[in-house]
This record gives sequence, C-alpha cells and structure tokens, in this order.
Amino acid sequence: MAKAEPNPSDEQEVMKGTSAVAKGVMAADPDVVSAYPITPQTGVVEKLSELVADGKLDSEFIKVDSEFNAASTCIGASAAGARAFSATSSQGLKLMSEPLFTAAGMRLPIVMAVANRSLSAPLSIWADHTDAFAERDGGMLQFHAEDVQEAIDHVLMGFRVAEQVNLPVLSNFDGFILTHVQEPANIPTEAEVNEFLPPRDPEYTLDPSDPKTMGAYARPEHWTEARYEIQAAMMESKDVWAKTVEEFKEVFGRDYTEYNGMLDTYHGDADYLLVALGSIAGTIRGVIDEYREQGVDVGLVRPRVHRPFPTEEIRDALGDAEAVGVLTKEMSPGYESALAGEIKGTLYHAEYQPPIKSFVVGMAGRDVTAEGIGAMIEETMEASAPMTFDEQESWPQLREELLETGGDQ
Amino acid sequence: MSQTDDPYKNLTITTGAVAEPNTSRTNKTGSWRQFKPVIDVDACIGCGQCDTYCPDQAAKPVEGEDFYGFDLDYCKGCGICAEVCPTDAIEMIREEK
Amino acid sequence: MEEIRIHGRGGQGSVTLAQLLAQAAHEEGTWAQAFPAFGVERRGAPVEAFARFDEEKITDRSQVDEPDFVIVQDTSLLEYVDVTDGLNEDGLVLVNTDADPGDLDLETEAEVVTVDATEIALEHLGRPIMNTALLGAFAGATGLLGQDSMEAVITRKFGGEIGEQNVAATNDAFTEVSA
Amino acid sequence: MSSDLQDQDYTDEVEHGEELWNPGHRACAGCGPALAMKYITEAAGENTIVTNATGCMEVVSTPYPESSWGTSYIHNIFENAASVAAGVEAAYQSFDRRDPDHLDVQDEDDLNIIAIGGDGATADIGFRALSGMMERGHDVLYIMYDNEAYMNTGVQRSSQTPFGASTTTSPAGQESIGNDTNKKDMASIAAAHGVEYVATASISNPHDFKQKVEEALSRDGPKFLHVYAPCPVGWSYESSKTVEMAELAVETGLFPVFEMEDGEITSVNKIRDRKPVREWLENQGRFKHLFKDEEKGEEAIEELQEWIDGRAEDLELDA
Repeated sequence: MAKAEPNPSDEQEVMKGTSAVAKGVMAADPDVVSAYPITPQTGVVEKLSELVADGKLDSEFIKVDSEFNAASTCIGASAAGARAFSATSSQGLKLMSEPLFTAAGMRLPIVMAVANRSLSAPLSIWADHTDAFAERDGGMLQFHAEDVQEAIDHVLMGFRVAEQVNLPVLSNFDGFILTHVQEPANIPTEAEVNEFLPPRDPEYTLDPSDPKTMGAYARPEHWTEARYEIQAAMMESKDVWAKTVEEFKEVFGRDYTEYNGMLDTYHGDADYLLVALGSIAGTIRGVIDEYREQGVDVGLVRPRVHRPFPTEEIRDALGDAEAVGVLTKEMSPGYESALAGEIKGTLYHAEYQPPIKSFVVGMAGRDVTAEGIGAMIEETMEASAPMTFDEQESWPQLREELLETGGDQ
Repeated sequence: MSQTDDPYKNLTITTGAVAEPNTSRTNKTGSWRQFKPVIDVDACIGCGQCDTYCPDQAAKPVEGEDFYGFDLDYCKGCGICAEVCPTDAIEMIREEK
Repeated sequence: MEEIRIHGRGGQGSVTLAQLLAQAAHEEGTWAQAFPAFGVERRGAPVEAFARFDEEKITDRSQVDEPDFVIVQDTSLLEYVDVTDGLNEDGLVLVNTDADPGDLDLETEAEVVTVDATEIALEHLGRPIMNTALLGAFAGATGLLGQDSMEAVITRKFGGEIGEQNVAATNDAFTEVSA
Repeated sequence: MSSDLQDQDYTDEVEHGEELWNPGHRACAGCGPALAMKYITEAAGENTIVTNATGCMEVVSTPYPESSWGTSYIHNIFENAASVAAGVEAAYQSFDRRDPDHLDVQDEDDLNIIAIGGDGATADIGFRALSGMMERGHDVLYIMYDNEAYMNTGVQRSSQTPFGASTTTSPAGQESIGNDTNKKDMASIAAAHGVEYVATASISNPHDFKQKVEEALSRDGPKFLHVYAPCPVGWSYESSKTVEMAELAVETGLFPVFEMEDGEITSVNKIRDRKPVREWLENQGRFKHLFKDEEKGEEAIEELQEWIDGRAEDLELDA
C-alpha cells in the first residue's frame, strides 16, 4: 500500500486523537458508555461525556468508580443486550483484566478503546504495548492502529466483527503519540455507520420474558468445550474480519483489505522486512524511503490485527525474506518479547525460516528516531542464523551506563 | 436418577454457556438424605410452616388432602421442618436404602 | 515538510497554538500534524509542542529535533532552554517580546523575528492570551498560512465575539510582522 | 405416630408451584442462604433480573447446564454483582428511552433488578462496586445474605464474622479467642450513601423479609437489604437448627432487625426480654472454645455482650 494518500479532502477535520475516536464511537451509537479517567485515554471519555451533555449522543453514560467496574457495568449492559463501550489504558486495563476474561467467556461483544501505555513500576504514563500484551490470552480481539483514522475505523469495525463472533475487542492506539496528536481524519457520520453497522441482535439476553441463566460455572466435563469455543470464534473472526474490511471499504472508501485486513505492508516484497505494531510504523515508512533511495531493499510488515494472530498472512509476508527485524514496544521478562516469539513460532513449520532479530524499543514513550530505525535496519541486514538466545534480541535504546547490573546488551 | 449417570451426554454447549431456567430439577438431591421426614397426618394442621422453611421446596401440600407431605426426590433430610412444626407432627427417621 | 517547535510554559496554550497552526495549514490544503511533548508538567513549567506541514500525508511520529521554525511564547524561557537547538540555519525563530531581535542574543544563524504578541492580545482580548497573535505573526513572517485560513479555524474554534477579537489579534500581528 | 404412616411416600402427590428458586440446587442440607433465595424470588416475582456474586448461592444454583433460577440470572465474578446490575439497569434505561417496546410483556417501571451477594462478596471484596452502584443512584436492590464468613471457600473470616468466632483464618488458639472484630455495620454504610431505603431482616421471619423486599422494590433508585442467613456447616450446628439460630441471633440482639429511610431509623423490631448472647453462642461449634477456657472465654463473651448492648441502646431495641 502506498505511503502517501491524496491530499486531505474537505471532509477531514484536524482533531485530537481522543476526540476523533470519541466521535467515531458516537456514530456507532452505543446504548451504554462506562467512563473512568486514566492518562492518556481520558480525552475519549471526556469527549463522549461532552457529546452526551450536549444532547448529541443518546447513551447511558455511567461515571464508574474504577476501570474494574467500567468493565463490569459493560458486562451487565452487554448481557442485557446493549451495545456497550468503554476506554482505558495501562493500569486501568490491568484492573479490567479479570472481568474482561469473563466477557470473552460469556461471549459479550464489548468494544474498548485502549490508549496503550506502559505498566508500573516504575510509574510511567507514556506509550508502549506492555498493557495490551498483558491481556493477550484473554479471548479479546486486538487491533493496533497506526494513525488517528485507523483508531476511529478500528473501533467501528470492532463493533461489526465483535457482534458477529460474540467476543470483546481491544482497539489499541498508542498513548500520546496518537491520543494527543492533532491530524486530519474523516469522522464517520451516523448515516454512514448505520449502513455499515446494523443494530446488535444477540441470541441470549437478560430479558425477563425469556429468562436465561448466564455465567453458569462449568465442571471439568464441559469447561474445555466452553473455552474452546472462544478459540473457534477467534479463528472464525478472521473470515468475518476479512468481510468486514471489504464492507467498510464499500461504505467509507478506506481500504484496509490487504492480507484480508490482517496485515498492512509497505514494500512488502522487499528482501529485508521490519515488523512493527502501531504508530511506530509511520516513522519507519520514512526511513524505508531513505534507505530505498540508497538502494537498500527494505520494507515493512505491520500486523493490524494481533488477536487473532495473522499466522498464514505472516507466513506469506515473511516467508521469503532475507532477514526480518521485529521492532516491538513490549517485553516478556525471562524470555524474549512476545511479538518476536509469536512470529518465530508462526514461521517454525513454514517452508523457509528467515533469520529474525528483535529490538525492544520505544518503551514508555522513549522517542524512536529515524536514525535509530536506520541502525536497526542495518543490524537486521547482518542477521544470520544460527544465533544464540542472547543474540536474538537487543535493546538498542538501553542506556547501559545507568545500569547497576552493568547489563550485557 | 443415579448421580453417576450423565444426563447431558447429548449436550451442545451454547454460546457463552447460557443455561435454561428451572433446569436444576433434573438433579434429584433426595439421594443425599440420611434421615427422612415422616408426617403424622392426624397431627398436621396444614399450617404450612414446613413448606415456608424448607430450603429445598420439598414440603408441599398433598393433592386432595388437608395435610402436607414431602417430595423425597429433593428432600435432603435437614430436619428444619420437624423443628419448625408447631404440632410436632414431623419426625425424622433414619432412612433404610 | 515544514517542522515547527513551540516553547512555552504550562498553561500558556502552546498546544492550542500548535493545533491552530495545524488546522490553518490543513485549511490551506496540506497535510498537518500537531502534538505536545508528552509529559506530566504542571502550570508554569517549560513545555514544548510541535507541528508539521506537508503536501503528503505525514507518517513520522518522532519528536521534532531539527525544526525549520521555532516559536517562543515567553522570553523568560531563554535563560533556561536552548530554544534554537537543532534549528535549521535557513529557518526562523519567532519570539514574543517587545525587544528587538538583535537584543535577544540568540545563538543561531537563522532569522530572528520578534513580535509583542502579549500587547496585541491585551489590546484585542483584554487578556494576555497571545496564541492567536503568535499564529498571525508566524503567518506574516513565513508566508506559510493565509489570513482566510486562520480566520476560518479561529472562527470555528472560538465563534462569536471572542472569535472576532481573536481574528483581529491575528490580523494585527500578521500585518505588523509582514510590514 | 402410627408406624404405617412412616412408610407413606407422598413424592408423587405433592403440589409444586411455579417456583423461581427451584429444587435440585446443591446447597447443603439446612442451608440458610438457600432459604433467602427462595424468599427473594417469591417476593420479587418473575419480572426480575438477578445478578449474583460468586459464592455459595451461585455455585449451588448454576452448574452448567443446570440452573435453579426461574428468573433472568447472571453471574459474573466475585466482586462485581453490584456493577453488573448497574450495567443491566443502564441498558434498560437506554432500551426504555429508545425503544419502549423492547420488553415483550413487561413494563420497564415494573422490572426488578436485584443484585445478590454474600457477606464477603458485599462487605469486603465487592465493597467498591456496591459503593459506586449506590452512590450513582442506580435503580437496583442489593441484597447481602450474611452467613458470617467465606463459606464457599471453607469458612474464612469476613468483615461480618462476629467477635469470638473461630474460623479457618481466625482460629481459636493458645493466643487467640478467634475473630477479634465486630460485624461491620453495612446498613449504616448504605444509608450514608444516601440510599433511601435500607433494612435488615432474618430468614427466621420470612414474612418480614419478603415485605421488605417488596417495599424496597416499590422504590426507585438504590436499595440495600442485609438478610441474616445461618450456615450449619460453617457455624457447626445441627442442620435442623438453621431457623432457630437465626431467631436466636435476633432475640439476643446480635442481629437487630430494623428499617432506615433517608438515613434515619424508622422502625425497629423490638425485643421483649432480650436474651443473653451466651444462649446463641453455646449452640455453635465455632464458639465452643469460649466455654472451655473460663477466664478468657468469659472475657470474650462479656466483650461481645457489651457491643450488643451498646448497639441495642443506640437502636432502642429493647421493648
């Protein structure tokens, strides 16, 4: 997909990322919004509260006591048959972790916007993906937006796919970098969204005229099957997502259909490929342009969807690369970064396994510069297998002089 | 029904493991009982205290009669009914199975 | 691509100024991006904000380290902050002050322009909120933004009488710097 | 009693009604909370949505695919029954505003939303959810059934465990007389949230309890009921004595029964010749250590009695 899009049209507005996402949510017209503040998400629920206050959004707006109960009220509302939305970040997402896992098990299609931010300690408000990855195994679909437009569109597509496969969605967009940026974006109108997103029609609800028992416990003879259904729904969601991006393109004209909506690439057939999630991909594009001008055949593969994991698509996209560099904003203490591990696992039974270097960068908002990305491209080009475990992953931004342990990176 | 039978061998898990209402009646908790209530129908004044205080909905009016009896499919033999009976019409006896 | 860095203090509205710059540039038909240096700074602390304009979609998300333009909202910052750090030699620094450029003693090859935006704000708004005046001065000094575009975004943001006052402040500063 | 009657089995002849709390639930024989569920459903009727915290009543009533509930029912997790109920209520507010015909047969105004939790789920781990639900004014009746410990996990101490009780986390021992705190006053805490109707009740007086459920449901906004529901296993008494244990708790003043409206006590079930708490204690295994060590035991019983007397005076409990 080309980097440069046409000049902005008259319909675009320059708006703060959080406000733009809130306006997208408004177009989806949820019945219930639960709101609790946390930096850098707060702008989303503030804007939604403003829209409710001005009579532009007709949602029940619950000013909850915690993220824990933001998720819990969404669960009650969703079980009653409502379309429910909330937004959070970092510690707030951790606090939601327990109810969110049950929302997946109870198959409730709640959509959450997650302004990605590091997890304590030490306390930090800045962006990385450790919060999203900490919820990786809960049964929530996870998308990562590169810019404000995608952050809006992923929420809308999130409702569409969630309500078909009955799973919750975490729609990730990087804290500050996307939440606090002002840039042009198309704000979908309610009329457009109505064409794209039909009203929710759940199979079971808390309706006294047709009583059901929800949230029963399962014994060992039934639990595996109940939980396997999440896995099945996740796998089914790939097809639903592929259709959803097509439908979205028809209604809105924006094209997310590459690799069935799972991956977005930039010079995806290059010899050397970088892999990255979210907003850092934007900066990477510019560096790729510079290197290509110098004759280096380098490109980018950006997973738009992290759960379900784009397994076949990753095999297709990376399968004949000379080498791969994974730039990731998360870590798994005691092992390597989760994203790198997942990509390697995906390629294990592929026909060809390129050497893969992973780089832990941009943690807690550390600015990733073009120069830094260039160095990682060069390191990737030198990668060759076999590698020791220590050689697999590096922390190029680590300030070793600050380490008491001395470090060995 | 024996507790070892699987009444759900043809079960299909619903989306979200949603259950139908009123379905626990399939579980006959009477098998838990060691003592069973017996009623002296002459002493019973039909006040219904046994019914009021039965946690298992097992003390009920007997059809066509003016006294109460016990649904032994569900009675767990707790003995609350015998305690609350104002005329001591209920006795708990050791059950021979 | 044009890259702008704004130096101000928490509460002075450097983010608003960056936003107005981006919105006005977008009004001109270019792509634009504005964002603050993300922090937990409270009112009064030195802060930065950034804006980028380009004919093509801007994908770069890194901070602006080598700006083409620098805007300084408050000269008291000059003592503590190296406002011209990384500034393009062919660029421009715009400082809100009643002093002459030569008196500021800035270490840069770039052009230095001054405007008493605070005075213009006091005159039109009755309050020292100098962002719209700085917007106008930036436009006058660089020629990157037209008066119609600025009027459109200011009217959209503020509306009514306050909008009119701000448009007047913008135009005053524009004229003063252009002259 | 004549011997021929002893063999008479009326199983096929008894008349079951349209129960909304069904037999076949897996509560222990003589379960006090199971009685509370029966009374709640009888009083609330079918036009009800129950949200239930994790705990004994959830576990005994909903082993998939069975359910003892005839009403709409949802269990989510241990500490959020109040906020799940708040979410359900918000959804129905939205449905009612956007699509008044959403409910086929019921009128939204008559819809009862009831959150049910045990003492641990309510007074301890779910306290934040409860506080938020009440403070925000959701139209939800919260009912805390109090069996004075975490029974589902094997009798651990909660903030409703009475002074002197031996539990698995407050065991009596050489240096311990058992639990060393008095019951947290949930009614006053609820009332302090501005909850219009707050009441306590006991399963030993179902008529009173059901009336209070009905009264609570007749009002808009949040309501809070604290219902006393003894546990034969956790308290260690004969299963047949559940009603008696609840009644003795009331008669000794350990569990006062009253109503509060707008923060003021408006009615108290007065007690004539209040019994000493000793009579209640000596019937339960969890207090038996108090009667073994005469000096320390007496001191503990005295301390508990003083706390009860103080509350009785505040509430003007004595007739």
